[in-house]
Amino acid sequence: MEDLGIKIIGALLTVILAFTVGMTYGGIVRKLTARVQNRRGPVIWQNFLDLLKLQSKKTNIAHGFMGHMAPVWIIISAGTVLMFIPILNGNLWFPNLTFHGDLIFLLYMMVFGSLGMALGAGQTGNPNSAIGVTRGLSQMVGFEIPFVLALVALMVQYKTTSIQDIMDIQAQTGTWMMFANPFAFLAALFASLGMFRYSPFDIVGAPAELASGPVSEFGGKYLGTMMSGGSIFAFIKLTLYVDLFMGGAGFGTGILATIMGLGILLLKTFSLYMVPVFYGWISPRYRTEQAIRYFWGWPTALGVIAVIWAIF
Amino acid sequence: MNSFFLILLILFAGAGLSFVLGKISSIISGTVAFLSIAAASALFFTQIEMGSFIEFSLGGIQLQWGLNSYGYLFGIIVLGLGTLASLYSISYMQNKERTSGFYFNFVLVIAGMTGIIFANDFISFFIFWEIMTWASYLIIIYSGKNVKKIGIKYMIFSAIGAYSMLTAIVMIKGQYDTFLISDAINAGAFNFIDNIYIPILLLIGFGVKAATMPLHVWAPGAYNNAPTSFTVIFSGAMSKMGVLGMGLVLGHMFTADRSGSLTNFFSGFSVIYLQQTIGWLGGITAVIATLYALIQDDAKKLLAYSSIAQLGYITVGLATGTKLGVMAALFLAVVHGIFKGALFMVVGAVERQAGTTDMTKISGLIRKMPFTFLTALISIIALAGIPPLGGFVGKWMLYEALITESNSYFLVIVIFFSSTAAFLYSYRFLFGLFLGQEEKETEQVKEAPITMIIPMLVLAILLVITGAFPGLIFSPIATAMEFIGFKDVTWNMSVLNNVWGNEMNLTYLGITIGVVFVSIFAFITLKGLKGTRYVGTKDISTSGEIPYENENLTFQINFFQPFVRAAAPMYKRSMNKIWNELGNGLEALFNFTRKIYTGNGQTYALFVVIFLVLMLLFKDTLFV
Amino acid sequence: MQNFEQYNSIITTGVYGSAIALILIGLYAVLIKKHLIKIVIGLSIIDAGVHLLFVAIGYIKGGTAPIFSPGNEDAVNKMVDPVPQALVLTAIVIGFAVTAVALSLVIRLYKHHNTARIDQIKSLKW
Amino acid sequence: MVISPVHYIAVPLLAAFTIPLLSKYIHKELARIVPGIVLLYSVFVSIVLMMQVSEVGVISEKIAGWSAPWGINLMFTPFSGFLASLMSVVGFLIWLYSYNFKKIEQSQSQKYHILQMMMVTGAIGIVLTGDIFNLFVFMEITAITAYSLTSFYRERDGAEAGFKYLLIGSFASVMILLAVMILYTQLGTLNMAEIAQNAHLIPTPLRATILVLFLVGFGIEAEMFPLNGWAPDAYSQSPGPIGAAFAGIVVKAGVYALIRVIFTLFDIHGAYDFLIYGGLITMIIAETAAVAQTNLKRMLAYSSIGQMGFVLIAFGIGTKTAIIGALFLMFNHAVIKSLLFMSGSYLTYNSLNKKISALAGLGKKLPIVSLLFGLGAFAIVGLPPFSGFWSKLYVLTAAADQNMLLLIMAILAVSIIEIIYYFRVVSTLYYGKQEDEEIKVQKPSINAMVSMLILGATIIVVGVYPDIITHFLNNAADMLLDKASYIQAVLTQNIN
Repeated sequence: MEDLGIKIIGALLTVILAFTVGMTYGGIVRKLTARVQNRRGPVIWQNFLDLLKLQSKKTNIAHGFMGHMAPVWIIISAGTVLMFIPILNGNLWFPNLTFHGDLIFLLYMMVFGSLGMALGAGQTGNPNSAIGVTRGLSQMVGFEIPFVLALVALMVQYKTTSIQDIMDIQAQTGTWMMFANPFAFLAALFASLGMFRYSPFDIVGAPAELASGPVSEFGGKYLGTMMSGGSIFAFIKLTLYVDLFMGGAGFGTGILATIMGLGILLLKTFSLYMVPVFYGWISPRYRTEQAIRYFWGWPTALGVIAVIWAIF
Repeated sequence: MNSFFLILLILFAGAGLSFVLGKISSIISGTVAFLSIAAASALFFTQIEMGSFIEFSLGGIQLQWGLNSYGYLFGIIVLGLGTLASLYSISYMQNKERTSGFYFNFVLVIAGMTGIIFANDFISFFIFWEIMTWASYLIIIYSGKNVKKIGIKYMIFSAIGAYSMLTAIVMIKGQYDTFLISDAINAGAFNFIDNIYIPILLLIGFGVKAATMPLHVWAPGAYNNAPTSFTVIFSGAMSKMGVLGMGLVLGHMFTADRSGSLTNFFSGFSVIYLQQTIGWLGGITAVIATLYALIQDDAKKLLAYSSIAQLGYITVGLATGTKLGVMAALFLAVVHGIFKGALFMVVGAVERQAGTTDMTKISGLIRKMPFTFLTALISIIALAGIPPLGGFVGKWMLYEALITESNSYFLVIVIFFSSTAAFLYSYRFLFGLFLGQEEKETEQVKEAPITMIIPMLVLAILLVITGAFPGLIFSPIATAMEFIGFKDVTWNMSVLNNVWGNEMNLTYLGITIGVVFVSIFAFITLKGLKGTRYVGTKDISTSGEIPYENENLTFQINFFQPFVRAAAPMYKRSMNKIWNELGNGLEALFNFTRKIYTGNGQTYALFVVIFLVLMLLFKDTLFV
Repeated sequence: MQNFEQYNSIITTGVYGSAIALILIGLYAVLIKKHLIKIVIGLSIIDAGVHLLFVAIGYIKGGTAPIFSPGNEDAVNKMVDPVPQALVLTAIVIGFAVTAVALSLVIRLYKHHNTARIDQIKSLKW
Repeated sequence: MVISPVHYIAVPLLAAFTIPLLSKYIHKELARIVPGIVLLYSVFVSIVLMMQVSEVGVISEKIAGWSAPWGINLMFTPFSGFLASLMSVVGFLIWLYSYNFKKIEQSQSQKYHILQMMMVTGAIGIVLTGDIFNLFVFMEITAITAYSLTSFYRERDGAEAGFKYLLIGSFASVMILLAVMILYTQLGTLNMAEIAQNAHLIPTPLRATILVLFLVGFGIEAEMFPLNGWAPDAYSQSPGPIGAAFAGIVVKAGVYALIRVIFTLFDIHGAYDFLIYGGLITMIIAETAAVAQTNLKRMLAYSSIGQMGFVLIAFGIGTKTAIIGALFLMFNHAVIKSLLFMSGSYLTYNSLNKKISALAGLGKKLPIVSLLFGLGAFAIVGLPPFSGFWSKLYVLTAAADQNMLLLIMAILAVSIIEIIYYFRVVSTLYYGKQEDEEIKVQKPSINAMVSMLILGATIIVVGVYPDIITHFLNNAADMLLDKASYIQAVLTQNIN
């Protein structure tokens, strides 16, 4: 029974870790972006401050049922997905509910949150939110294709749909997927550009404009909750990539091993995270249809090659 | 009296009775229809034991009615959905005209489908199939609008399907000298080696009802044109009759033992070829229907296209021919029956209360029709295949089957693309009807009457339950698959195993999500409630400034314009055009041939003489 | 006796030939002529030809009328076959009736269309 | 007195001569009532005889004591008896329908009813007679009455249709006469049984010639393409019930004669294939021509030509199942097409012109008639659970036994065309937009309604429970197939 207790503590640990790392990464990126744009920029822990401010605000107006739902769903899907992501390979303190076929489960479960946000944004009645949502959904259809091609390549190559299995295979063969099937990795990398919604694919959130994008009607606790959910998602995506393509992390259950594993995990994730950020720095914004065409161009071709590579 | 006869008798009598009583009042005939269907389903679920059958002879043909596990699975859909839909349509059809005919045909369709489920021989199968078809035709043109285009198109395609089926049936009779389905199967009528035509003809016949490419063109118009309370049955249950047939044929085809045949390799190859063809047809159907669904402005039409897309998934699942795939297909069939029924009921409720289903005219109904919205929300989550509801389980098994058990990898991409694009129209549906700005026109809209709410909520609850306990459906499916040739099907494959040692099926997941859900929802709401006021949809901060009066804040038209721009090449060609051109060409040809009958009597006489002379010339070759 | 034979053969061939000729003439009238009356005439000519042919078949060389009379019982095997004649009588009656109906129709057609050319009476076609 | 097949012929002939006197000296109404009574009597006769024939097998009646092959004899076999009964029933229903048909004024109605009675009589005579020349005579009786009935209405183009019919019909008579003549020269007999017995003695080319003459002659009556130019006009211009009579009675007689010649007289192989191909071409041409029709009755006419083609195909397949199917088809066609013509003539009569488009919205004004028309339409395209389905099923099954896949495909493709135009009419009836609301509809009289309802009930009952007639069909098919027993039944009767 105390075994179950450990699991629960581990789950909480996982949530905390994901939350912290996600928020911190966000702060770091803000800082770096500012430096690149020759600004001074906020402090790295700025996101925490923002969250604190938002959560301490008193909510005056509510937009009704779906308005409440939106952050709830984001948190739910973030938490649930987190439960299925192997953080550290075979570490007792970071268990996960991985099961046969959880990869597909994750793909669909991640949508849960964004759908909730979309519905919440919809109910506010702000046309800009709805427009943002449609852009976001369309763009999602865009980058899902290379992403799924990449995943299918992996799944086909090893006839499994379980993240754990793929990690184990990498551990056994000793070669990371990004070398075993480079095309798949590239396709997934391109997809990640859209997934993180940095420029040139940031028309969805449109951070530059005031009061546009899905979240434009949300404030206070709602926005705070969404923000934390979003940062957890960032961590999730990064970890997923690392698990799938970079062999994951983790050596064992010991304290030292845990710390080392975390270190490696952070290293890998951060280096991966920098790719979309860098790309964003050097590229202007796409319109939505341009973005979709972009994703259906070379990335998809790479994905197809990857699948063929996987078959033979 | 035998309960098979009794059930059908009740249904037919109910049809006739509701037709007669319809002259008095629409409510009465609706009630009669509902009662008859309810009584029939009560008998069906209580009185008939599995495997029992009766035999009798009609017109010198040996007929056999019975109930097997496979039919039982579809009986659940047909009669369950039928009961709810008939209850629903009492209020829906209340103020409409010519309701007597509607209820008559409604009950007839149910009776036809029940008969199809009972039929153990091809003849009664075909008879009930045709009854179902023409009754549904009469309902489709019930509203009287674009009868010519849609009604005739539906009837033509149904006739093509039915007659290819009839050809196959008589061929079976000619080759194996039996009309019994089981005998034909045992004789190997479906295993694609010694006879190619029979399975293909049958598949064409069923593919029409299952709206598979390229025979799907009737479906959108028909689904949209029928009264919504019937579209529930039409899309929810009637399309499943096609699935039933396809499952029967394909299941036996793929599980058939071809080791004995000499042309072993080629037959196996051809089977795989056929399998791939059907699978791709299903996949293309799914993609195209999805693409067309997300450019619709009419909620009902949107759902119509989405039904076709879902049927495409089911076809793909059947075409895999593996246990998991077929199981996924049947599961999707059941769940699709539930959620699509619920969604059409939602549309019907909106149509009745707000007067239209055009999403550019109405929006922001969420506060007016909360229960309807709740149903719509749950059903859409199921449709989009988002965990933890049933739709996901089906899709997940489908992917699992395609990736790990079959060899059609790019089919996975196609399916995935269409199901991702399905999010678009799912959101479009919810947003268009319930969210967004509240229009002035829809201010007086009230929630639908209770008799329409109850069926919707029942279906919604069913969706949640099937999501949490998929085993409830898997156990009948498992037994049903034994009937179509899959031996020892275990449905443990549906249970998700995790590292916590024991098997974790979606139940716990559902419960977990539910708990978290409730807690956080309570947290935010309670924190918010203190001094929180609920504001209307006009009260928004457009760039910080208050929108002035009658500023247009509605966003409904060209909803997915960017996506459509990007995907423009895919909208280029449509099957519909091809069929129309074919039809026009044939009509011109007919117009030409009938010119033979020139009104001149002498020409006719000349024909006679020429014919006589020709016959006399060739008499020795003709009549030896 | 000799020339009687020739006479007979000439008659028979002549009768057959004329019957065939009548039929062909009638056909010509029906198929080529445009006037309704002429077409009707052609029909009855065809009938006449067929009847003539039919009677000619029943004919036996030097045959006598098929009447039993005391005294010459040996005439039985020299009788011409009575059946064709009976049939032809019937057929003639029928042909008469048909012609009558046809003529009445022609009159009505003429009143209705006030033309008697068959190629102009084409209100029913296709 | 004992009921015998002669009553079919004798009673109507007697009545036909007495009716003018009766109507002149006793009461005018008798001219309309007596034919009804006569037809009712023949229905009664056929009921009695059908009961007897199921025990005896063949009821043969020699006229005036001359026994076959010398005399003329009437054969009431299960096959011919079935058709005779069908014709008498349909004939009676048609009389009932047109008893006070609104468009016939008193003076005309006398002729009308007598002619109709005589037409039925002639057709029944064709079916019953055992003598080839007598068959010719009856055919001429039928034809002449048919000409005059076709041109019955003075205001329509009846005369034109009648003249075309007459033109082609007299060709038919000439050819039949020629054929009979050659037969007589060859075999010296006119009795069909004896001809059948000795047909093999005729040298083959001559036999083929005779057959060709017969085929063309009867093919004209049986509406075989390209000999059916008269048919659409005749159907569409004759009074509605007469259209029904053509479909149900006259053409049936023609088909009967054709079948009798092919099956019994000369058992030549190629003839069956000829039937199949001729029937197929007829069916295809007629149905395709029907699609574009704007005139309801003309559409029905083409449809019934197509049905006849279907019947010929069924006979051409020639197996027992096929013949059962063919007879079932004849039955269905008689019943259903009569219903269609009857209800259709009320519909067209109430529409401004005979156009289909003018029927819009009559479903509300004439609910029962429209319902019956729809029933007929559904039945004739062979939708279960109506009687049309079973006949189609039998024929297709027979075709599949001979595995004629292409034939099945063709038949079904044509049926799809049939569905198109029938459903177009039905949907126009119920869902079309009515131009002028204030059109005064003519409700059908009670007797017309009764006869239509009888036909409709027959369609449904037979459709739901076909066993009612299948065993009659069974006996009939057996009888038709075994010609030895027919010959023997005819030729041994002169002993007793």
